[in-house]
Amino acid sequence: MAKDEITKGYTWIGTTPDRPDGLDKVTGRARYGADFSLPNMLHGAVVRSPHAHARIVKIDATKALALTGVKAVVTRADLPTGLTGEDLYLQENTLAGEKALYDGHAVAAVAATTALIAQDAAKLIEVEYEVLPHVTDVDEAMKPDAPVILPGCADHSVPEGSAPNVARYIDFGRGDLDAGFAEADVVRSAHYTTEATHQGYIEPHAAVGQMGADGKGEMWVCTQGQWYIRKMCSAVLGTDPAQLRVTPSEIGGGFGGKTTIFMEPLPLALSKKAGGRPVKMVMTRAEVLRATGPTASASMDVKMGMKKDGTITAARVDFRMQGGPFPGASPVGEALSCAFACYDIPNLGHHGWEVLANRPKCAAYRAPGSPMAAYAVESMVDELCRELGLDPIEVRLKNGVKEGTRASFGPKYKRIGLVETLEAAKAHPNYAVELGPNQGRGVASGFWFNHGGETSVSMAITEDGTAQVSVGTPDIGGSRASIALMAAETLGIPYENVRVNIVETGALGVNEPTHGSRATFASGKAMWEAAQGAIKEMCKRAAQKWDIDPEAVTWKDGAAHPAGENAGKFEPMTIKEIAAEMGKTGGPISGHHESTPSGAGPSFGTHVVDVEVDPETGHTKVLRYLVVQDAGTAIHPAYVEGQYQGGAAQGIGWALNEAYIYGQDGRLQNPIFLDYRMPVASDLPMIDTVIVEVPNPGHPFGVRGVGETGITPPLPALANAIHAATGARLRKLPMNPPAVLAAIRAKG
Amino acid sequence: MRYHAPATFEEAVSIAAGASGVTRFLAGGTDVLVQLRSGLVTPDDLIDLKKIPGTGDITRLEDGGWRIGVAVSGAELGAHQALVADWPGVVEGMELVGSTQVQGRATLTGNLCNGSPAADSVPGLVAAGANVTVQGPKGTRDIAVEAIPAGPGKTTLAPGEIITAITLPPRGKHAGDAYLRFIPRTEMDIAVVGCAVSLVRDGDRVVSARVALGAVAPTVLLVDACAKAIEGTTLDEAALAALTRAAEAAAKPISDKRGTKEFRIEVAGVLARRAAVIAYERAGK
Amino acid sequence: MVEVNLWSGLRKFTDGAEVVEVEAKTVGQVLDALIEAHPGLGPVIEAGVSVAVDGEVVTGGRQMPVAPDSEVFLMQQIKGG
Amino acid sequence: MSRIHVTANVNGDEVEFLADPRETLLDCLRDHLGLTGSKEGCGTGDCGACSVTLNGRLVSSCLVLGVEAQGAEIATIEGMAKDGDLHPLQRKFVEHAALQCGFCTPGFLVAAKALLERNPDPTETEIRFWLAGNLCRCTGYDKIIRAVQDAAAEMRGAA
Repeated sequence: MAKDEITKGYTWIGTTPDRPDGLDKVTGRARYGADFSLPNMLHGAVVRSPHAHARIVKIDATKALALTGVKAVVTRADLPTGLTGEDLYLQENTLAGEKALYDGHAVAAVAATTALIAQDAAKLIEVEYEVLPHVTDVDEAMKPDAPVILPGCADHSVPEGSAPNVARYIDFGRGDLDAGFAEADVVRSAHYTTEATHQGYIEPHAAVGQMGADGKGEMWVCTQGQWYIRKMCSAVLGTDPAQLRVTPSEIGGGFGGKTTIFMEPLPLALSKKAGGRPVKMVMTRAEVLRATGPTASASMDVKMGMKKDGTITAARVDFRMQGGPFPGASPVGEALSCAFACYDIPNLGHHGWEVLANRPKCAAYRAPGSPMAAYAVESMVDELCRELGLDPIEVRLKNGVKEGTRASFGPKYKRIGLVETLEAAKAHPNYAVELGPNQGRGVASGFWFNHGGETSVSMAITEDGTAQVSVGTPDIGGSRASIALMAAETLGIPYENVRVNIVETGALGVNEPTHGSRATFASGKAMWEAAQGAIKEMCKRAAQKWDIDPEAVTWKDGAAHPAGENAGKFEPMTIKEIAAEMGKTGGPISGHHESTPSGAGPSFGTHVVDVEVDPETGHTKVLRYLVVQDAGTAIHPAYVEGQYQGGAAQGIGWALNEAYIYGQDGRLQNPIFLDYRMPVASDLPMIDTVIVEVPNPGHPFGVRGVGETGITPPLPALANAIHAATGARLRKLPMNPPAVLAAIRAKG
Repeated sequence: MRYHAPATFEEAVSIAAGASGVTRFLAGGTDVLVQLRSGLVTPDDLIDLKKIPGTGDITRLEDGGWRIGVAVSGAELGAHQALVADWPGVVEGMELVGSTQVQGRATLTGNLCNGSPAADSVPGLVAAGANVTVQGPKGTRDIAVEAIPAGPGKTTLAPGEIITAITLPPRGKHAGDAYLRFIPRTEMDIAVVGCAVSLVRDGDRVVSARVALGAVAPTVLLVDACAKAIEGTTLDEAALAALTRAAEAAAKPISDKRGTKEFRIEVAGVLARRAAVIAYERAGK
Repeated sequence: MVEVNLWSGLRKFTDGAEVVEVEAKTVGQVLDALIEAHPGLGPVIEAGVSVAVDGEVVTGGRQMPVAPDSEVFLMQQIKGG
Repeated sequence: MSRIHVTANVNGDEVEFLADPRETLLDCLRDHLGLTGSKEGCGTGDCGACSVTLNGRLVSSCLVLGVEAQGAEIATIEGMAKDGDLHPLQRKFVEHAALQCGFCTPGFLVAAKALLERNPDPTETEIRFWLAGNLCRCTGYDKIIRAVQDAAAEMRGAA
């Protein structure tokens, strides 16, 4: 569907005004996590384990405490005991207990009058370790004789006799695999691996926390979700969440990595111990890379059967993923559910193992699990297409899911836009560019569920007839603008007359973080509901003035109108007029909405990439890149494109160069941007985008989340393109120059 | 940490000679500050050389050579047109160090004294036959650049010794140099392999050459066999093939997070060939 | 009665059945009835599952209505980035 | 711990502060002068979020010691808009949606300004390589490059 068909009739939706926080962010005024300070503030530093796995024999802080300016030291002994489940794992991850479980695991924290003194003091805290055997590789960790990380970690799902680091086993499927494979003309299976990558947000974690002996506390923190911070910090510290007020700063990127806690309880614990003085804690980049949420590393097997005409008859995946030393962090369930989400395949098998390893606790990273799954499955689809001489887009069209198709993970899809993205990719000029020597083209599709989540929004009409919207989802990529556009559209007032505030935990009911591509969907949907409440009240005020039935008043173009001839003949009463009198007509006017909305329609995307590979060095240059993705309705198309482009860039980084590199000693060897190689400006071309709009029936304006799907297709698309350019199939990420050159040499 | 900003090299040497703890010299600071911030090296005495007169100068010598002060940044080097015309390979090596921001600070001498086998500016200096002037408690000496690195993070400088300037020889006619490095990205990486070639032509024939390889051994290598492979040739296919083999044979790298041994050996050959072609073309202009 | 589709790994708790019938009018009642009929599902459901009703994932929505002809699926819990 | 008294000119204002010799210029700008527009993303000169100009030269302020700033002229993001008028780059970044989270934005703006002062008509490749030391994880750089191109065109037109 063409975009103008859908947005027809909208005044604001689909336009690209300046974002409300733009001025603050181009002048340096916007306050991020580390920009906040308080009077009498202390500075914190963390002591971290240099060992991948070690028993903590003794922690001696005597020398640190003797240093002038040191006010408090916190170890695990200062935290409450008796926690269970995820709360316990969060606490374990905040400060190690009996064992340090990965290189960089926090062991103690100190607060002092300056950051330099705190750092000096951290070096004076003496920790005695008994080093234990460690394991960082996912396949090694699954061996029966691997070092045991967390005895008894297996949950109900793990079959008897499994290796001790297997924490969870998942299987689901449908149909008859054997029969399906027998039907195929070609059946192939292959093994694929991906390395852990980091979200790589440029802003390190930072917080200022203050907590008194009475357990009342405040925190200013960069986070995707202030209520999650409140809940998790309170659980770890054994305090009452209602007594902790958390204010989110501007956030310098998150991509899922700031939906949970890492060091955040420590400023609060230190503050409490230091007589309630506020404590600021800012992570270094090395701390971010060593001790905050990367994504899982994966070892994956795919088997797929295809007929000569391209019909996929059966497929099976076996995914093993490590998510660090605690159960529940690996996205293996998501990966399995995403694996065949783009395909209508009658016979399917999914098997997954979550494995513990001596690595940092994984956090969500943009479409968690989906990129790895896509790398394996979309590579395999490409391998079969090449073997059978079939066009990769045609094969995807032939097998692609559409409305009513039963998804690989169970339910039937409602209206979705995969086919539309494939058609748009096929029609795009990039797909027709003729390629030169050593160049190749790759295609892949991707999927993400999208998410609704707990949401609470309020809208207040201001005395001057403007509106303020309070939302609980931090603005990580322009959501103030998208919510303001929807509010302007809903109320019928100018975009500039809407002020969207991201508020602290005391100002609204619980909100889940900005995650799952939900801010524009869920906060937008809740805003719309809240606005209906405000509109209803404004209609009531007009009815009151006109002395007619409120039901006889309608709202359009920012004013109350009599509903029809029968309602009476009155001049429309504008929001400005109603607002000016509201104190005298019944009091302030507002609307609010709380819910856990369903209907977050999934977003599908298809990417096309052209590369040129230097046959002598294995260096891959991305020549051109196309992202086609379904946005449902693009509220602010420029920021929708931004999500597509940013997701693609992260996926390109994951595909080509980014990786966690562990040494034999279990230490992370590249906790620095120099060697954790994210794409730089000169690595990338312009990233072309096509916004497909297949409106989501679950949202008043048809919005689908757009944040996550874009990171998924680049991994296989690059692998497919490199194969096209070189004839070498890379089944292991990253596909860096040594790997590509070795693959070229290996094929002879 | 004590910070010193001496006004003369004599003063700097005497501070360094009198220091008992860890001493570091500060020019561009792009390595020293990273080590300081990461807690890797916290000097007891940090001696800033930038206040010493002349350290920021690029001077044409009477014999046609160049003297480059120890505080001259990469950006200043790149902006010096006459120097770039003489020694494009030396300058391009320096200009590959870090970002534009790092270029605003980083220096040739600092890159050399950091002792990294992968230092981008060092192969160019070695191929150029550059010398450094070293001043210490026992006086002043001039030595070849390739004599400075002693292994990863180490130099042959004695305690209290400072490099006070780098001298490039006269370029002469029909000569050219080039530096190429291989990195996984297009910018911001440490060289996985680096290669500099400097040569002089007589017509189509290479009369003399110096070839230096970086990141394939504990120190930057000056490889005579590579020079021999192209000297006396017209840099035809046979010469380039011989050069490739000589570079591969000379490379004795390790496998690490930046590249495998096999990859480095192969790419050393590729870069030697490509750099030689560029240097040859430059020499013909 | 509502038919609930389980993932195959849960069959061991339901005597091998991948589709089970429960009496329920809401998602919450579906989950409670499942646990009552098949206590082995308790820890799984308490650890967190997603429920899809007629193609809609209703995580957290225990109050969501379920009709006798609704298509109900229990799914792995999904987190987002 | 002996701190050193430093005087410098920041964005046209004479300033003074006491710096521990271990503190970077970035620390001093942020913690002693309250200029928190320059950000620390890495502390190793790899991300460019702390970009400032030091005596007219673009540098990473995390790789400069505060004590080295004695007598220097420093320009930061806070000085980029003059008398309330945004620099064309600042306007174009907002117009082109060239920022998502905005954390890297001050560094990009300071670096791009230094580029356009030196080269008013850079090619796309020149812009990409000049800005290669500024990491952005949100945008994929596309809109940043376009904003710089557009600002350059506008500035050339105005000149």
